[in-house]
Amino acid sequence: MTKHIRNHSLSNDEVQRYSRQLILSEFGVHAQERLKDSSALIIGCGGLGSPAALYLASSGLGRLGLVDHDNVDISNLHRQIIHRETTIGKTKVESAQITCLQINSSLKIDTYNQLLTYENIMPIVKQYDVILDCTDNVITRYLINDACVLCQKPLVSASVIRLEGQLSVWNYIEKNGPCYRCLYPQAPPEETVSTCSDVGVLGPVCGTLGSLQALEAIKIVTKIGDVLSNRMLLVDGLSMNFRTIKLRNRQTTCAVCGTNPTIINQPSPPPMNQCSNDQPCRKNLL
Amino acid sequence: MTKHIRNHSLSNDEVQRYSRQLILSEFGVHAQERLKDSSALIIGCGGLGSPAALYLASSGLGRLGLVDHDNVDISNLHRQIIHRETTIGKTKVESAQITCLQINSSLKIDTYNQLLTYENIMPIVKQYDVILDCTDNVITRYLINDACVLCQKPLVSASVIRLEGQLSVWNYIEKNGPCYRCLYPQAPPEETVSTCSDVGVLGPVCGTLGSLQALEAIKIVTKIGDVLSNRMLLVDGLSMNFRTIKLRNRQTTCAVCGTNPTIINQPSPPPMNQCSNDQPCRKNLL
Amino acid sequence: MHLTLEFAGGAELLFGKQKLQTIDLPDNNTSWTIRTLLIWIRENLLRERPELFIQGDSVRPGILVLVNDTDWELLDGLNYQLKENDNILFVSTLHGG
Amino acid sequence: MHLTLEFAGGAELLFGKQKLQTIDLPDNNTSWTIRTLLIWIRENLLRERPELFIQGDSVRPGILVLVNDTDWELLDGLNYQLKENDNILFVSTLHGG
Ligand SMILES: [Zn+2]
Ligand SMILES: [Zn+2]
Repeated sequence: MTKHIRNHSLSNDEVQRYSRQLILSEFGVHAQERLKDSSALIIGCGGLGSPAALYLASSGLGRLGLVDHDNVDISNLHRQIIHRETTIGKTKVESAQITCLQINSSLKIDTYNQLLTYENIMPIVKQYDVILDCTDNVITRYLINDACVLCQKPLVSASVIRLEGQLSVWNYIEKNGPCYRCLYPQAPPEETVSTCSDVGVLGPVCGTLGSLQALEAIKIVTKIGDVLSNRMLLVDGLSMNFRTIKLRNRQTTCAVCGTNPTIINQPSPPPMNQCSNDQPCRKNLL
Repeated sequence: MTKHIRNHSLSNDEVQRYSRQLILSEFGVHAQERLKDSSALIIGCGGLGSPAALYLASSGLGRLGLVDHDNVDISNLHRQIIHRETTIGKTKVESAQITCLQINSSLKIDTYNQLLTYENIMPIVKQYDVILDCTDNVITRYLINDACVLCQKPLVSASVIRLEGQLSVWNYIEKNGPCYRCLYPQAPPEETVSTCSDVGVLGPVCGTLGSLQALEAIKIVTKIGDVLSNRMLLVDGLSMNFRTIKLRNRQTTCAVCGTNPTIINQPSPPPMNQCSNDQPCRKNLL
Repeated sequence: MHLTLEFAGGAELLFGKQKLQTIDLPDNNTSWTIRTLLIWIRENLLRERPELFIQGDSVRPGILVLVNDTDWELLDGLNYQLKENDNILFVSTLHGG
Repeated sequence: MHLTLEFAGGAELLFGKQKLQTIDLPDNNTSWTIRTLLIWIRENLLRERPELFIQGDSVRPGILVLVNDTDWELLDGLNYQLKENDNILFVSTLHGG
């Protein structure tokens, strides 16, 4: 098999470890090498970040960045399968790093135990080939989106709540794909936004979406398959309804990725809505 | 929240750990208690079994059975995220047990480091409320199916190869659902059957399907949502095509679950096909 | 005109938790558009807090409108002329992780 | 008659790896059924090893036939009369894990 392919950069250990990917006709040595030369940044080491990190760590990715400013809490363990009882109280990035290295001790991991801000995000995002949004609030999602557009990085974004999930790849230039703001130029009214802490979420739904995020990230960096850009996958775990919807392209009017962007040097908060009680909502949700 | 509900059997620790499920309106205390009183058997601790076990272990399930006769190998680690470099050479069931207990040290786990046979399978299957088929060969799938029908257990079955996956719940009596033999009364010709060792598989596809298996198992034992019976989910990770097909009901002519079954006391090998070279194929694939 | 309306991502909570309903709009001389459909929905279906679904003559930010699984932006948006048996999905964006 | 044929689960390997093709069956006096479609597929599309797709007048064990995403067993099976624009999916069962 790989013995017949000269000049590949995989060690014998790697050939053994990744053999089930190397023999995959859609994948093979070249995709494995591209993966080894690639890096991914996972923002959020929680419900979505856990499976995403586990699958990227085990896949042969060259370098993995992990961002989270939180510590492991017992209420995480019902779904955040990368953490352990023994890591309760540790930072999530350290906890996630431990598990990833147990699967793949030669994986290069960068950890960022910090809150991402309008000032610090771009120097971090710049260092990776693909970004995964595994966060849990509106403002951060706009922040990450803007940074990815400004740094020209594809953004694999998923979200989950209750037993539902959504997945899309933003800013996929190869397909003239939309960014998050192309679809949502304005933030939703605060009252319409639910969090997993408010209304709950079931673990396996996170597993499904997070695994798919890892899959999309791998497809992006190895250039195989049909990336989920200009499309969104809607998952309803209660009814087992899976639906793919067709999305608009990159919007020329978009504030960050359009032809006359107003967001140019660094990310910006999204236009906020009036709350339904007519008070402006400018909470710092970071 | 749960303080307002008297007479529930959850400890304070459990209330904290499972809070995101307890507040979920589709779930709540009663579903959590049903889960705590339930048991699931995962047959196969590999690509599918890894995420399935991790999510069932973390969910609050009362008792988890793990079956596998294999040891951890380095070629497993690209996708079998429950195993570790340090467990290479250990039995898979022991390796999986270690990780599950790290997430949930109070989970009751039974391990079966053995090959399932026509003689030993039913006494094992009888002890669990729901069975998950996470195995990798034809003969075992018929074996498990027959045992589940004869023991009246619902069977959450998934399969993966390359970047594709399939998922259905067999023998779901509540919906008069079909069993595996209802769809496939005859085994496929050996030459048409590929294994992950032959043609490969990508990790995150296993993550997606295995997570969905855990989800279906939870729905079955807690009686929430719409179980994927009489339906099959087809997943194509390369194109991101998700498709649900409508399946036939339980077949009156079925050899094991029909009105005049010929398979009555214990599972039976499926009718085998002639190989295309006209030689009978009766390999022992267990 | 017979249509299927679907709600997801939490939007269904404003419609008695019903994720799918079939409706029959009265035939009249002018054709139905998403714009007029929204007015009809507001008057006939919305049980709760209309401002959590509608803003001005459109849907509030964060709700995506799909016609037959296609982003309404690719069609005529509010002016899209509804056709018999169209499926209109209103999905609220999720943010949790 | 215009039809869409789809192949999945490895069945596409017998059809030049094409997962989807649209075909036009010649109109004749008798209607087309799955039975006659299979004969047509055998004669016109199958490039490899027909016995890996067809057995007798049906598909070989392990291949599931869907018409418009519905199990052919719920329809008329081999005798199902094809209609214009029907989607026929042939999916090979997977066994790996
Ligand atoms: Zn944009
Ligand atoms: Zn049966």
